[in-house]
Amino acid sequence: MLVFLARRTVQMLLVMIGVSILLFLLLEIDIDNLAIKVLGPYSLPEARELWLTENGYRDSIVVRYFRWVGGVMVGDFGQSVIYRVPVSDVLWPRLANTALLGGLVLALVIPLALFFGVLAGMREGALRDRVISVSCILTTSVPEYASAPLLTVIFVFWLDLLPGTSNMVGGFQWQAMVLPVMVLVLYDFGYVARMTRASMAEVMTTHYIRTAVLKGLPYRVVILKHALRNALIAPFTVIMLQLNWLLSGVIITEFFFSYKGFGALLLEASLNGDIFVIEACAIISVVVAVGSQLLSDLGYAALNPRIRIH
Amino acid sequence: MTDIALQKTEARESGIVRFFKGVALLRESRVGIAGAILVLFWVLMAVLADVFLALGLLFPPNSIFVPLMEPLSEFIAEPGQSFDGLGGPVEEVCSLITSGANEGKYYCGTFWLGTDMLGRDLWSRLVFGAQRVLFYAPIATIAAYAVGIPMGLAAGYKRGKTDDILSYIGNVILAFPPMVLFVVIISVLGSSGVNVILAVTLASAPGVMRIVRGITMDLRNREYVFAAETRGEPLWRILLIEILPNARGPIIVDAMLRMGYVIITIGALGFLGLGLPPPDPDWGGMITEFRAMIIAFPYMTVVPCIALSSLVLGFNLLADGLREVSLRD
Amino acid sequence: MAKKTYTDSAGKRVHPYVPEISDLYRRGKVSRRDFLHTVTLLGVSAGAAYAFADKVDGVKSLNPIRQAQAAEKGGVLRSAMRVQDMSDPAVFDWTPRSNQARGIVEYMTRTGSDNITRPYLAESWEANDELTEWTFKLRQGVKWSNGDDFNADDVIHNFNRWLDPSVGSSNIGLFAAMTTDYDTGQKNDDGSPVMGKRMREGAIERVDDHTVKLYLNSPVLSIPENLYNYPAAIVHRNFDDEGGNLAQNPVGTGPYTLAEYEIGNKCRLVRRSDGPYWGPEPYLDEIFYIDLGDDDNAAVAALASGQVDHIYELFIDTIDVVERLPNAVLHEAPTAQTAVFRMRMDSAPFDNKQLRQAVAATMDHQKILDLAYRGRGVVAENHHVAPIHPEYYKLPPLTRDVEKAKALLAEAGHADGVSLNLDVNNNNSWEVAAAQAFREQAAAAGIDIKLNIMPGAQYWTVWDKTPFGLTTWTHRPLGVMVLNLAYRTGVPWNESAYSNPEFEAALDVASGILDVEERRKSMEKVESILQEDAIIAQPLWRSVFTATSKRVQGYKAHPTFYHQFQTVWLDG
Amino acid sequence: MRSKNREFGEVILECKKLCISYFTRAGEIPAVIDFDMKLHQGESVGLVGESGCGKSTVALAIMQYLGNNGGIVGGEIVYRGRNMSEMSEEELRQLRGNEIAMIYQEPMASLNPSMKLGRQLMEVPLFHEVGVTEAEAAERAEHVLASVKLPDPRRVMSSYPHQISGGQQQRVVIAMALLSNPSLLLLDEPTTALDVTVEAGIVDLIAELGETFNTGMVFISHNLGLILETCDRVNVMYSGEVVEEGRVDEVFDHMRHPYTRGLFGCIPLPGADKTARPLVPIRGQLPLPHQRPRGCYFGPRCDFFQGGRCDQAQIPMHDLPEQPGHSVRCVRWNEIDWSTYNPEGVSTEVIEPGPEVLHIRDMRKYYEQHDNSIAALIQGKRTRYVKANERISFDARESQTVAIVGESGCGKSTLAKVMMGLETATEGEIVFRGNDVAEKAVETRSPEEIGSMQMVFQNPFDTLNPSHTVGSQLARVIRKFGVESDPDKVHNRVMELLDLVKLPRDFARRRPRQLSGGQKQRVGIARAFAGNPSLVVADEPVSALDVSVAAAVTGLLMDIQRQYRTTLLFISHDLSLVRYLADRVVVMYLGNIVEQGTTDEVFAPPYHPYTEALLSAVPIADTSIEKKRIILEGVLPSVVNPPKGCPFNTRCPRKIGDICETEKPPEIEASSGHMIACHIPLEELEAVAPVIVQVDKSDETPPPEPARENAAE
Repeated sequence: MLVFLARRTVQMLLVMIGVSILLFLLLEIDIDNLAIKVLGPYSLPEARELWLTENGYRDSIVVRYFRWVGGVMVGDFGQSVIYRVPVSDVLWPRLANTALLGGLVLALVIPLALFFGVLAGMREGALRDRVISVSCILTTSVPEYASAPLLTVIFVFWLDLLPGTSNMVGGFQWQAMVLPVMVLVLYDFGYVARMTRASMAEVMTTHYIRTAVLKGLPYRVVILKHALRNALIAPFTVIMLQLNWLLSGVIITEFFFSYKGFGALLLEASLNGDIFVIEACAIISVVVAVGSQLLSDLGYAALNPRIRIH
Repeated sequence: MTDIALQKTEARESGIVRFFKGVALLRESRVGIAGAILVLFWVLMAVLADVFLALGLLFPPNSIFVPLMEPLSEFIAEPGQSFDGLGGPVEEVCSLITSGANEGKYYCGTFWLGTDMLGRDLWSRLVFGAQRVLFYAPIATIAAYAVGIPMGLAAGYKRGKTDDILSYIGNVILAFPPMVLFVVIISVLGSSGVNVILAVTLASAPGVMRIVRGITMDLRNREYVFAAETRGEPLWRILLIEILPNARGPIIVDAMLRMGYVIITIGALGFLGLGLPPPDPDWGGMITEFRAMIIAFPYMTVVPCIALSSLVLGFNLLADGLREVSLRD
Repeated sequence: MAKKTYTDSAGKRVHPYVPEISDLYRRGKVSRRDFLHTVTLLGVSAGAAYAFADKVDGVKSLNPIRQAQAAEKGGVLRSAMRVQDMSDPAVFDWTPRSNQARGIVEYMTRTGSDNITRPYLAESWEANDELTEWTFKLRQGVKWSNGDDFNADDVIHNFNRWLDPSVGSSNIGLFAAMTTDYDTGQKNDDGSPVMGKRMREGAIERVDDHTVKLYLNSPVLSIPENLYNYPAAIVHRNFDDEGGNLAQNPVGTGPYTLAEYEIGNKCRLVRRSDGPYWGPEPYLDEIFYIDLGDDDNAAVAALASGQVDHIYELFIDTIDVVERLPNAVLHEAPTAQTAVFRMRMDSAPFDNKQLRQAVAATMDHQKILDLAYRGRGVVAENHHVAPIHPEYYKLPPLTRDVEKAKALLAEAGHADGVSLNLDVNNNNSWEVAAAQAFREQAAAAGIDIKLNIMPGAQYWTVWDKTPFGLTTWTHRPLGVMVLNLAYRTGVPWNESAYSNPEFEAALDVASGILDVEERRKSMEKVESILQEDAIIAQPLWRSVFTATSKRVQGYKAHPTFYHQFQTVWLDG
Repeated sequence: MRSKNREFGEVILECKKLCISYFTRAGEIPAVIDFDMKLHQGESVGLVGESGCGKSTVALAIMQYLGNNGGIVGGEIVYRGRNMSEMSEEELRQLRGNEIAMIYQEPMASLNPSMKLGRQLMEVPLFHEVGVTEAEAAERAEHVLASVKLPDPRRVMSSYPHQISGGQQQRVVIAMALLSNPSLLLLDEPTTALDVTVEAGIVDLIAELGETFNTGMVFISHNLGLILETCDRVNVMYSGEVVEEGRVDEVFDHMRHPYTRGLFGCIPLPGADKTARPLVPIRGQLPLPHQRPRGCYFGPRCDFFQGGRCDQAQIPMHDLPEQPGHSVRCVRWNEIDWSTYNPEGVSTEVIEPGPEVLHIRDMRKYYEQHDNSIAALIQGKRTRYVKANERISFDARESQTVAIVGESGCGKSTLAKVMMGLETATEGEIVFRGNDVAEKAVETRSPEEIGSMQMVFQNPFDTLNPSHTVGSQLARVIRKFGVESDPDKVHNRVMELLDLVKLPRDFARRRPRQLSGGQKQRVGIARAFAGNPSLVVADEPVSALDVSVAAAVTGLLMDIQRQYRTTLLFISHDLSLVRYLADRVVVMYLGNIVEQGTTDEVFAPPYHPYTEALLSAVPIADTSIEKKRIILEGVLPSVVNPPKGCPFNTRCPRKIGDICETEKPPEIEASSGHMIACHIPLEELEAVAPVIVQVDKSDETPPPEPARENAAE
């Protein structure tokens, strides 16, 4: 188990190194452009040159890369161009906000999706299955940026039930969480539910379920004790990988509702060329994604005894 | 009949036959039919858009007529007015109204879904938007497969170092939340149709690779592959002739799903202002563009939302139907 | 000719031009607005100016500064605005930054939404006849929030900062007449020294504790107006010694102090409790800026659901919505804000004048105004001088002429049409709309414009380089200000690489004429040359919009979005 | 075989005119028609038939578990006097696993992979008996595990299914079925997925337990030999119908239905001989359920078919008056004169083998395995060797059939791969027609070399590429091997090959999906022979086929071999088949050759102990055969970590001492060309009695109990 964990961690680190190289090359290879982004379009070429030299950008790319990675490792992402403060000062609070949003979404998506997925997969092809499946396909087909305006029209302008933005500058408001969470849950729920359904349906056709039924176990026991654990192995990985999608959806949703989260930060940074913030956000999102993969592997191993000994 | 001729006619005949058989199979999945109808509707609209335009059933998507008309309002023009895109002077291309309140004016058509603030016909833009999305999404999807399939085949068949390296590259890219990758790429490259395709390809190819790799790892143990190996067939032949055709089922299903997702992605980029540049009608862009006026003119936003969702839904249902049918077989 | 000294009824000297323009106004030669604008700049108090104008016109106008009745004290005004870095007022380059600081630090003068400049920290001012010496009397009894008295040292310190190239304030351009060139020590590529501007020795004089005098090397009429330009807030004389950061050490003369401040998130100003404010107490207890991001819709949604009371700026797309919101009021202010389709004279194919003229000739200004801006503004005439500018000369109206455009295009050697790439910044939806509308108009003449829409950040890296771009220009009170900034050979903001000695000569002439009527006449040539050279196709002058909730009273939109909340109160 | 004349108890299960159908999109498909069966307490009834005959459906119907689309459309199943169709779900639940238990084909799939075995066992008493505590359930489970002869039941209890071997898994499944002491046990091909030696142990166990617990058993199998060993009565099924039923010995010795007869003609019984008495396949194919003919379903394939009689109404069962309880579904049951019917195939000349074609000497194939675990890194043992083949030496001559026999993991597939050049040998030589190809990978071999050594594969379902037509796949091989390149000639050659394997020429246009398993296997053979090979490696070519089809394919393979004088390397686990067709036999165990010689030499003493056990394990569907029973204990060791000394020492019933564990056994040459790798002296081995003995059939007295060797215990 420890060996497995260690190996996965090493793999994760390797991926992180690849990601950091990719990002670095994408964003910092054109240092003249970088200087323009940092010092602004009206800056004088001399000033840019001075800045580049002073900040070591005339050093070789390898040196720069390691310097940058070294900074990232200790949480020094550089200075934000728009915020004029260290990137980490903006990043962490934003990340905390996104964690809250994402946490709420997962807290809703997981039980809902598992419940409906299991319900549908228990009897494949039955009416209940068809209704749930088609509903899931339907919600998965409506992306966040389509559902957000529709829900805003309904809940903000027509029914006047919820606030239209979720900036929460005046302090935390649970009402302001409703719409972003709803939008993300709607989009994400279907996918996990369908995975669960497929997994459950597959498990229900396996011979060991037949064994369990023909052993004379009550249906409830067959479902809860035999089917569920095996059926949850596949969705578990999906749920953890869902974090990756969630981070994607979060960009659009946060942008739409002015939620002060990490996704909005990344978008804003990229629209305004705040390179160090882009780098930090991308790195952090990858850490979260890869970390979730590690968690998913561990969970998978915990759920699936066959993995453990290998 | 010669062997080659035999092979070719074989392939062609049976290809067509098999295609229709596949379509006929789909008949047995109600969900699949619903999806096919949705997709077909938009595909027809996209393909025939220019025909409709020539027939005068649609307006040119970028032509500016009367701003902010309600849906179903008629396009009434005063004599002597001119509109680029009508195809000629009002007197020639529109019909004279001979009675009623607008007597003496000209009827030039109907804005079925109204017009936007620039006076462009919304329905026409929607249809031409379908044309754009159904141009870029398949190209991006095919590009992703063109890159992902060879990688997946190589990784799944060769295993070992090849697999390690390709999978590593894939893992690095897949480690990014997709939208983060898109935003980063587009913010570096700038927004244009080509860059959207590039970004989607880069982000999707590893996913394709994983799927193809998985199928290949399964298929490489089949005895016909073994047989080809014992014949000393070259690598490309084993990959492309022996393995790839048998992976097409899952690949097609995946392609449908991916197409839906690519459409969502293109829409999302449009929504964030990183997509196809105006004035090209782009559904995601339309949503953003009209979102500001959602209370005043809700239909403007709702219509592209529904169009986009229906097309995605179509592909998703189609994929589901195909999977259902392929599993039955 | 001996100079005659004019005094007003109180025996105070008035500028010699004041009686002259008063006479012109009386005779109907000058508009009421021009009159008020000019005399206040020349040091006549707004009250006196309005009184004179009222007398001439036989009306009783309300003094716009003091019209509040039944105003209630208290409350928090929540305003949706980007919250940005506000550490040093001298280097502000974005209006929201100055708005955050406006409650804390104050300006020498104040230009109202009526374009009239009034005393603020300066009690009064006067200029010599040549407009090269300006004397500012400072208000007495003004206290800094740290208890110090406000005096001439503060003002001089601020001028020193503004005109010190190492600070990097854009004020250096506004007060260029107080500067001198110097060798920066760096070398250009050709080996010539790089020259910079810094304050000229003796450009400012401390007359007494409450009087300063500015010495210019060329006449400038707009000095009082410039003192209300957003980077010209007066900071404490020890500002630099105490950290040089307003956000960390918010010492000011204003009625508010900084309570909360998070870039990109929020900025809260609360009524100062450490001493009395020198002026009339504002009604609002707090001004709370909330950053809702770049998305206008979020702000509107927040206004609709009562999360904010005021929106910094509304884009044109949202005005229909705001008009429909039951609890919102839309505020409109006509401005000289614009965007120009500018063609770079040194880049092919725009080095060809006929081609530029052809492009300009296809434009239907009114239609673009109607489509892209709902008609909320006035048409522009391709010369970057707005009808609200005092020196505006009305040329014959421009009409769209596709045939002429085609002919010009053929002359330019593009008889089969031409394909052009236009860079457009997508920060403002109306610009994209205008570009799209113009694209269709140009297409009729065989000019195929490909739109290259990009985020603002990207556009502003190429705005002065791209051959063909749509650039926004902000409001400036005088037309010549922009012309000087953007159309003179070699000036940094000359984005069109325009260089026409004839034009510059005409502009020199116009800039040196004080007489409004004369100056206006001389502008005919300036405007005509610009129009003829067709380096810009300029569709419109736009109004700007802000919105408040119904409970916000006494608010007036400012053409440059400067927040003047002294007179604002909240109902209920 | 079970002892005859046993007394059985009351009737516990009766199927009366049972009809079962599946409902698909194509409509109702009858799976079982008019099925009658009576089962007494303690009795064992076999259901035998080829795939698709409906035998498993009967078992699931008895369990009332036919899925969403299956249903009983006629007749009834009566359990202890009660019609099961009328039972409530709860009553059924109480019956299932308690009174009626089932044992399944794939033990691994039948056990929940994520639940400990102990828990899975304990569930049975916990949910069937009121008041059973966890501790009691655990104790019972442990006890029953011991009774199915599982070593260390406590460890098994806390294991997951994947942690024990296939044979052990099946024992657990049996234990689970026996936990509640059921009165009826349904066994659906319980040994099909297992190796023969493991199978023998399970069969033994089932027979023993059935007697101990006096359980009624329904034993489903396609293997007539197994039925003979385990059942009292047998129902022979064909296409959904029982065509013949009766006591096992009566049916086996006096079969009356042409299908039963045909079935026996297809299996290589000890008397069969490939030249003198070749197998007789049943012609034609099993009809698809919705294409069954009128009247007798076997009609179109029957040599005694009479138009107007056999193709009219549905055929009822006829009782044989002289043998009560033996009935047959044939209108001509008493007309056919079996004595004049000569079911033997056309005998052929014995062919003399030609010169040596293949010469393998001391070939080794080791796979390197990199261990990336940290423990391995610390110990510095990063590379381990998997000894897939160890010192393989044998020869093959032209036109000779050499069989390579062994169970899973014995290294026979690796041997094939090395020969084909997909892997290169680690050491030793493989001389093929004078060239050493041991280290010559397929890429470096010439098309001619490749074409002259080809392979026939095991699995008909993926031996052909489903995406290409039969014709194009054959054409590819022809061009690839440089046989022909002109399109017309290639086409002609494709047609010739189809003729060769007796397939219609228009099959060239078909896709593999449209072919039956046997037809695909024929195409596979055609493909192997496309390059006129001198050596064909056939890797279990018929093991996945039904007996009647297998006989045809085997016959075809040998015909072609004879015609082309090809050397055939026949890899198989089926000793009956090997005895029938091979000239020489090579027996492999764990990568080593333990014995080789001519077929007669290998099938008679002296045996290698492993060969002996293997022979004893193979069920033979002949009542006149007597076998020794030798049950191998222990688990097949892993090739990664093979035992020291003799590879067979961990399971050998004749182990003589420490020498077996420490030293590699010497190769004893029993006679010229007959090698045995064993420490036991030759004389001792020669003294061993033969495993299979044919007894005199004229003797009507029941055969004695099978001899049990001490070694079996």
